[in-house]
Amino acid sequence: MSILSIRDLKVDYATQEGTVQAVDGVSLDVDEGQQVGLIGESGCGKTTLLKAIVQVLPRNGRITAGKIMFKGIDMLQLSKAEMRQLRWREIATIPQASMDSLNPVQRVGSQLMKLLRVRGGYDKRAARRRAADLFDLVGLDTERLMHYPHEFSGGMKQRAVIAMALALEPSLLIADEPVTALDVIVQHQILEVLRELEQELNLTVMLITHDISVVAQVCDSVAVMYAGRIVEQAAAQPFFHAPAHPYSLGLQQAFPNLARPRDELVSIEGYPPDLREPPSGCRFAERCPFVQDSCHDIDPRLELVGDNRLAACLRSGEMETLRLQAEDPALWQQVEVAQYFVDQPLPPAPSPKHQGGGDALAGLIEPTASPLESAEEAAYGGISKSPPNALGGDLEGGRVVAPLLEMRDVSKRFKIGGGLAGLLRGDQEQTVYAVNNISFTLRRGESLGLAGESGCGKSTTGKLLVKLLDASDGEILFDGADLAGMEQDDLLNFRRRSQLMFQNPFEALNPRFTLYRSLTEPLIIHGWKDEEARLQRVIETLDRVNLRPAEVFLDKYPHQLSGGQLQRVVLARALVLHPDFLVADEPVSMLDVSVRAGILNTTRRLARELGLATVYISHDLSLLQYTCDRIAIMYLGEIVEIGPSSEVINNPQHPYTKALIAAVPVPDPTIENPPLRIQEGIPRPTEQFIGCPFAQRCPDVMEACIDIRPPAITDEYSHMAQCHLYGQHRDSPKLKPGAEVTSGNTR
Amino acid sequence: MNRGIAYYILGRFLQSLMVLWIIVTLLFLLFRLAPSNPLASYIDTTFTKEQEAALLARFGLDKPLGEQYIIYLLNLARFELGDTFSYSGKSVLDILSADLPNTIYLTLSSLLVAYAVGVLGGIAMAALRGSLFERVGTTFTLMTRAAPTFWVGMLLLSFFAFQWKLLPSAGIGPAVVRYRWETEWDKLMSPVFWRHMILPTFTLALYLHGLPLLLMRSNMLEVLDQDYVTMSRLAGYSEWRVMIHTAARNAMLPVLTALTLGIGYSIGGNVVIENVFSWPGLGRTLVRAVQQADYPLAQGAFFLIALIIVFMNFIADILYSLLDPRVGASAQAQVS
Amino acid sequence: MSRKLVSVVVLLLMLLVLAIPAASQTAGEAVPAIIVRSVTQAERPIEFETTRLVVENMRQLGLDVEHRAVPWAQLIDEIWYTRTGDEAWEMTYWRMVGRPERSDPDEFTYNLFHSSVRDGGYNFIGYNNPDYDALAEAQRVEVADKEARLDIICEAQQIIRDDMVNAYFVHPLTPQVVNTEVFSADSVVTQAGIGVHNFWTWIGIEPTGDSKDLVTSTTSFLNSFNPLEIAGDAPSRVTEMTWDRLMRINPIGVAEPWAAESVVWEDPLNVVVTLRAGMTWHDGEPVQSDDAAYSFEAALAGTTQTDEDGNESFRAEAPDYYPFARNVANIEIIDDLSLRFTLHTPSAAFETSSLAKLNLIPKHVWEPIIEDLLTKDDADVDSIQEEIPIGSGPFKYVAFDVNEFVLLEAFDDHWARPKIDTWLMNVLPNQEATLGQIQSGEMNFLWEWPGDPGVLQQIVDDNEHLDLFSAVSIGFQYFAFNVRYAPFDDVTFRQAVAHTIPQQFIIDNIYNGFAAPADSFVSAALEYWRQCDDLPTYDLGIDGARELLADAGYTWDDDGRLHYPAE
Amino acid sequence: MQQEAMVREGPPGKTTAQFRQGSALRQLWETNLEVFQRDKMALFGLCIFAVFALVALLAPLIAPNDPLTPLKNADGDWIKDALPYWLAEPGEDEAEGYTNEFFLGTTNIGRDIFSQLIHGSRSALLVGFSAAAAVAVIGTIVGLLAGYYGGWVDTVLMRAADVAFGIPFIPFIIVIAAFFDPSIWNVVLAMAVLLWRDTGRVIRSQVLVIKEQAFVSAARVSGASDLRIIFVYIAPSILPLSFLYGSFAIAWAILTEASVSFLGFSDPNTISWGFMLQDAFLSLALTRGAFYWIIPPGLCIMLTVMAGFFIGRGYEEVLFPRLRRM
Repeated sequence: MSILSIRDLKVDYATQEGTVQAVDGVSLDVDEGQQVGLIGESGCGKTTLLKAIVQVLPRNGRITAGKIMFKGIDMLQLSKAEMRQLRWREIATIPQASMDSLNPVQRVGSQLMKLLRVRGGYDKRAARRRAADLFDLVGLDTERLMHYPHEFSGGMKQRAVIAMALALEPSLLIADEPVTALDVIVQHQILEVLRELEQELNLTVMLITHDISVVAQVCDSVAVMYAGRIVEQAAAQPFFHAPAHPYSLGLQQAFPNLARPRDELVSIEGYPPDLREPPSGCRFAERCPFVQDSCHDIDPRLELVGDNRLAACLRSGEMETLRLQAEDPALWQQVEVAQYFVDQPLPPAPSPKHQGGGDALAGLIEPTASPLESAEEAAYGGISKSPPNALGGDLEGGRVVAPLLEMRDVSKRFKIGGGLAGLLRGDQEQTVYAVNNISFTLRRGESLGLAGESGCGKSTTGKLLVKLLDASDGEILFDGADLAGMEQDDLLNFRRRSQLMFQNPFEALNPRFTLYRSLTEPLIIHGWKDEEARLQRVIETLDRVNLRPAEVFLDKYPHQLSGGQLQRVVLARALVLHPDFLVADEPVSMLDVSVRAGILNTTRRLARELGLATVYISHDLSLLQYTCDRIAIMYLGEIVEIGPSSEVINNPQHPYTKALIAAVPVPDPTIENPPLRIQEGIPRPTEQFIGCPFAQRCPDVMEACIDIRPPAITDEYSHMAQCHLYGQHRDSPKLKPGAEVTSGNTR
Repeated sequence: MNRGIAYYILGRFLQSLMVLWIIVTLLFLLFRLAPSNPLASYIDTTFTKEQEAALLARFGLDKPLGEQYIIYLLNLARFELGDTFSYSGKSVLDILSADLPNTIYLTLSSLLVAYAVGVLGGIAMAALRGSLFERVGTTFTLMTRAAPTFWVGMLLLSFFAFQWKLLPSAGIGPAVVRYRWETEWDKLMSPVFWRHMILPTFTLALYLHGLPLLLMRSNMLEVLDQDYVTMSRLAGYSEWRVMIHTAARNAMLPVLTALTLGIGYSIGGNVVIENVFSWPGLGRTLVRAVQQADYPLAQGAFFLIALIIVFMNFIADILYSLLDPRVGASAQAQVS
Repeated sequence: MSRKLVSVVVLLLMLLVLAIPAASQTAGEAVPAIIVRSVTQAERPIEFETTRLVVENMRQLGLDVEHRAVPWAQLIDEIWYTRTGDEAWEMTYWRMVGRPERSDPDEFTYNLFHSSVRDGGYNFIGYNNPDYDALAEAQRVEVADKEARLDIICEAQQIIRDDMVNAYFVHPLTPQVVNTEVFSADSVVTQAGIGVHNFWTWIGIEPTGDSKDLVTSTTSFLNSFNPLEIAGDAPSRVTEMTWDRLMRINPIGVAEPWAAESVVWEDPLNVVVTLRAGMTWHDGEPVQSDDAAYSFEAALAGTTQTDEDGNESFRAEAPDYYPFARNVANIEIIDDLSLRFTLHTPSAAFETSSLAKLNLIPKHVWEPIIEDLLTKDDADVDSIQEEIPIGSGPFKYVAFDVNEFVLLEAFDDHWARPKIDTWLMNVLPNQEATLGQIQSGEMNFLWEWPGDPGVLQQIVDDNEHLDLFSAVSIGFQYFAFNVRYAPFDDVTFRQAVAHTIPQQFIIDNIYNGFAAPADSFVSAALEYWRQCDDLPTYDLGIDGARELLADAGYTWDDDGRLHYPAE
Repeated sequence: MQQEAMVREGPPGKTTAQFRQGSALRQLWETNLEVFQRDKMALFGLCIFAVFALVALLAPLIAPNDPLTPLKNADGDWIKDALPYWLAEPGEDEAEGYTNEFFLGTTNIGRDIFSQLIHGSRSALLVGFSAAAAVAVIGTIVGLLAGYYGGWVDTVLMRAADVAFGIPFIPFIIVIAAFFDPSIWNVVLAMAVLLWRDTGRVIRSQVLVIKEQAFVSAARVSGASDLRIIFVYIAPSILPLSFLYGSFAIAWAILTEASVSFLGFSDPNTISWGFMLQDAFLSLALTRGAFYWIIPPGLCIMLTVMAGFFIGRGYEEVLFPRLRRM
């Protein structure tokens, strides 16, 4: 029997620009003991739905129609007081950004106890006991009850919030994005906790997320929401194997999947419709590659399309065929062509130029390059003087090529707590070894991925590479010249040749500049005096990153663009000077799933076309596997493993790498993640280790690990790892496609 | 509490000392800029060059500037503020220590009234956001903040004291009563004193209540948007509990800091009101001292006020770090 | 520093600008810019407005005049300490207040104009006239013949008026208010040249009902309670009642024996004083002749110091009273109640300005204090504040809070016990508050009023229970000229300026009639000393002044600027 | 006070802006425009300033009489304490020898109160705007330097701010006013010396936030110089904040000038509203019941100060939509 039953629910927001129908006729049932995952990209109405259920809509929000039955009670008929009684005792909610859901100035324990006493009627002693039990349940040390929220890590806060949600043994738990913004390992562990609790307590859960892999991990049923509607509802397994709606198809294809790497990911181009005036036909029609004329006129209803499966698509009958077609990314790009950009056929991928010449982009599309630019290129495009590096591997059929960039024993230390004030306070000056003795090379046209948990030093490395920071020790050679010594013209030239792409596209552009201004700034700085030439270059670059027609974008401000478009602009700005080298720091982590693939594809394509050396920084190994030739795994400022992508992913040697791989969620409920054998919590890199830095957390730690630094061992594939057990680990856990999800699979 | 906080307090304290030293030095230099002869207030029928020299010596004004500065610092360190020019037989400290309690009473009473009204008003305004009450209330508050206090004080004086004769017009009490107050305690126990305090307190509170009110209101609005407040609502707490226990409690923190800072600044800022109501406090003495060219006294009063302000700023920092565990924790990392 | 620099630059520029027209003129140089000083409006609006008015008129003479208003303390400094040099003051508003001892013309006659007090004393205007000096000295020693002294005083007044060294314009009428519901109006004594706030009123005022408390206030400072210090108007009110004096100035301005039963001059240099029998100090000790002697000895106490150049100088421990005792050469104690003073030189004013001036202080209290002070270089009696001041006057100390209030009560053992029980003076700088309190009855005796007298008149008219008293003051208001330097070294110029002062207009409009026209440093209130020929008047106005200047050879340029006569 | 540094996404709304060269100044102008478009109160404040500015500009034309010269009747005596004509008994004035045409009466020495009020707007606006400009400029520069360069520059400037925070404001002005010649510029000087502290601190924290934003790093990666980053990238973003503090500074300056005048440290030859009140109080206007003399200057001060507050709040609404603070 369904515990929660929503029927034809409609929710409006009154805004100054008009009425937004955020939820438009949603019907959904949640059965007792069921775990329903609600998926959709941002703005599709999933959080509104949640707020409507517990009736905490903002002031301008209003339920205009429909019914919400909870255990047979019509919740919309309840008085405020009755509703309050219902909350938390019956329906507990883990709100979005639950990290901030704890009162910062109260101890976590007292917040929990207050809840138990005020809402649960516990007496003081019982409340204390129950609080301790709850902490136990979610895997938190009971001593932590006395701590303040800021003393908790993100994962611990999340556990505490889950403990609070479970405090009164609710019949229904609604969790809104419970693991977003958490590190992979933490994310994995929180999901594990949820999964265990589901089993132990037979919880009924409604989980809201944009990440289908999360749903794949913890839910047994899925509902996909799009533009205020539910477009598909199904049990988890059939859903992931055979989505019944084009949108679901797209979502599934858009996710990089470690288990099933793809050559090209699908990108669902375009944007959800304006919900102030929703289209009369299918809401997905605009972005659907399988659209037909009737789609624009007929609003498809959510209908039974199979065993316990509901979908809202006019072509649901042909789904078998469509599914096959959908595998082809080109199909999805046609949508893009038709709707948004005049796309040119791709030019044949040029072979990267390795000797001299330098600027590939200039050679390709640079008929109007200014004389100055050409002169510059002539002057600096000389042959690299740096020696070949064994670690660099060889992509060019045995020919050893001079690297564009070389890190030699580079370290970066930060000092904290020093200074006069620190001295006065008696603080010990602490040194943070953010980057510790790392070396690698990068050749023209090559792409390297840096992976690791947050705090591992990968972003610092990125900043060192573009000289936003200066190395404390070691040398960073760019085209043979040490970055440390660069000044004036040398520096300016380096600035022209190296660029950085930022994580948050909403911050990466000056909000007060038009896009033209933002893109032309680098040119002005580098002495392009001719306005026409600048304009020409800007337009060409915009065109390159698929922002077409480029002219339309010139006078736009950043806020007028969507995240995906913005990130393309950021890419354009990075490329406008025709650099040789690009660092992309988490380039898509802030973007909606549907557009991630588009950005990655464009970046990858241009890098390949232009012979750009690229460093990708990401915590997401599946993404790096998709984009990079080589991957380096960083831990506590050190590179613990580096090698060709497929080698690192499929044959990881370092236990840390294995843990990271194990933690990556896979958007397929049938794939069993290998067990994660390490705990969350990266220590602060304030000491230098004699032995292996990972020894503290390593599941296979030996005595030698503490005292003796493991050697860097490199195999014939240029696959290096620093571990005493190199090659001797017990069979590295492989992903097992096709295995059935069994209960309690993590223990 | 923990070691971090202790070090933080010590650090802040040393920092305050440094700030105070700079202020004191500036003060010393500032008063060397004084246009008139420091002995101006000593003139009478006879005055010989010799007596002038003797007086200069008495106030240490004949020594080189550097030496004067050292002596000045040493004296301040011992809280030795010197002799006044214009009050015979009284040291600066005598005068100021008689004034200080009065200033503090007025400051505290007005701040307490202002903050009580302000905090409650702020909560009400936040709760009734967008209503007519809120608009009228905010406008009224803005008006009280925009009106010159002495003007308001004078108008109140004119009605309450002169026209309707409801309240006394000046001072802290008639001398026939005052001379029996042997201790501050006697003063505080006297209803006469409190009656005299009503008008100046009310005038100041009228002006001062704006800050806590607007601060509380905006803090409330901000806090009410926070996730943990939403969480409280989701947890089914009553609206009253959400507003008072969770939101108001958290929104109070900056207001409390503002109150602490306010004590310091009010003591320096009550100058005008003290003059309007002939309130025998630091501010009135300062103005008189400046008018009388009694520089040691003016300097002493200035120093005392600055000392209180720096001290209250220090207290505010500490208080904030104690009240808000986040600040306390980040205190160590917060390299100044 | 930079202010100086800026002013130097500005001055240079001004000089340049001035030099151009000056070069083209055959007449003398333009009269340079003049700064006229006064206190600020906040302190004394009447003085400020008067100055503004006069400055306005002076401008019509073709003068470049700036009105500079500074606080009183600063004004004293600027006038007192910059008498000479480039920064010297030029013209200022000044006032002399009435005090009982000033009932004798000696102080003003000598101190204001004698060339010996030109550099450090009261002759800050720098007047130097040997003829006048002779007169000022003569009136001092003319003890025997009062008529002859009158002639001398008249001549002195004539010279000063003719020379126009000070442009007197008013003797203010001090408006004073008494609550006649509390006190009998008939018992209020008006002292000539002073007003109702005098010793005779304090001891004689009769309460009509049960309330026997006199409550008054002051707008100025109440910063000392010390028999050896002259700290200002308000403290003087207190000391004169707490400490008795051998003689007192009576309501018509003449010194009469008070604590002394008799004062007998044996010759112009010796006077025998006999004390009243049975007087006691407030602490119960008897008042004896050695106390009286010590009162003068204390005023004379001091040390002689020698500086590096071998110059000897005398440092008095009671610098305020030293001048009034200086003439005493010897004091001889005859018995418990009588003593003989021997003077250095005969002095006509000795009774008024010494016997009626010095407070009688108890020797047993002050001797240790003075002894101690004599051992210290850097302290005098100004630094002393007794815990409980002990005097022998009709009122005794109850409480004193610096700049707050003084509370006195009648001394029951005094032979002239006052009719009131307590006497209270509050410090109340706020004039509105003062008015509020006198109306509400919080205060019942208003003796000091620096504000607009018209308002006070209005208050009294509106309130049945208030009576207004007013008396022409011995004090006077005037513009002082620094006669050391041009243009004020020229008598004609000074006279011309005096003509521009609209005396009657000021009396009518600024003083609201509460002032008497002044033409001399001897007030009309001192009737005896004004039995002289009429003094010249200066009322020709602006046109007359211009004529006067033209006659003396002054010219005006095309811009209307006044120029000195050609050489 | 503890103004948390918060950066919001760019100003929302305009989709019609069509500038090829989206200059930062244009954007700034837009922000300003937006303040007054969105916030009616801010617009009202601006109108108040505009009206007073006009009055100040045309003061000699509007004011019927010289503000300082006492008016004289037919006999040559001052027309003292004349009531406003709308309060005067008919015929009374003719008996006194003048025709009453005074909108707000005259002072106790016969100056025209209305003319004083008109002329008072000049010093109010002069003090207000110059002090505001000084505070905003100094605070902005200090904030920019301290925030951008950090290190010892930051330490020195922020210690200086601490010192400025420790110096009592009104007493400082009193001392300054007593030591220099009385002038309305003393207030401006004292405000410039002390009040940059709030502006400086807030702008510093804002700069710290902006400095860390990716677009600034992007500029650096593109090779932009420090000065270019400060003035092209950071300054335009914090200028509205300077305006906010500037608006409040206008209000404080006018209030402070009034207080200092009231205490008697003002230049008596410059008519300001504070001076008028001081004059009125010293002349016992309260006792006279001359409310036509006391009320108008106070109201004018209140109006201009509120105008400053309104505009400041308008900026706050736009800059910190939720943090509406004074």
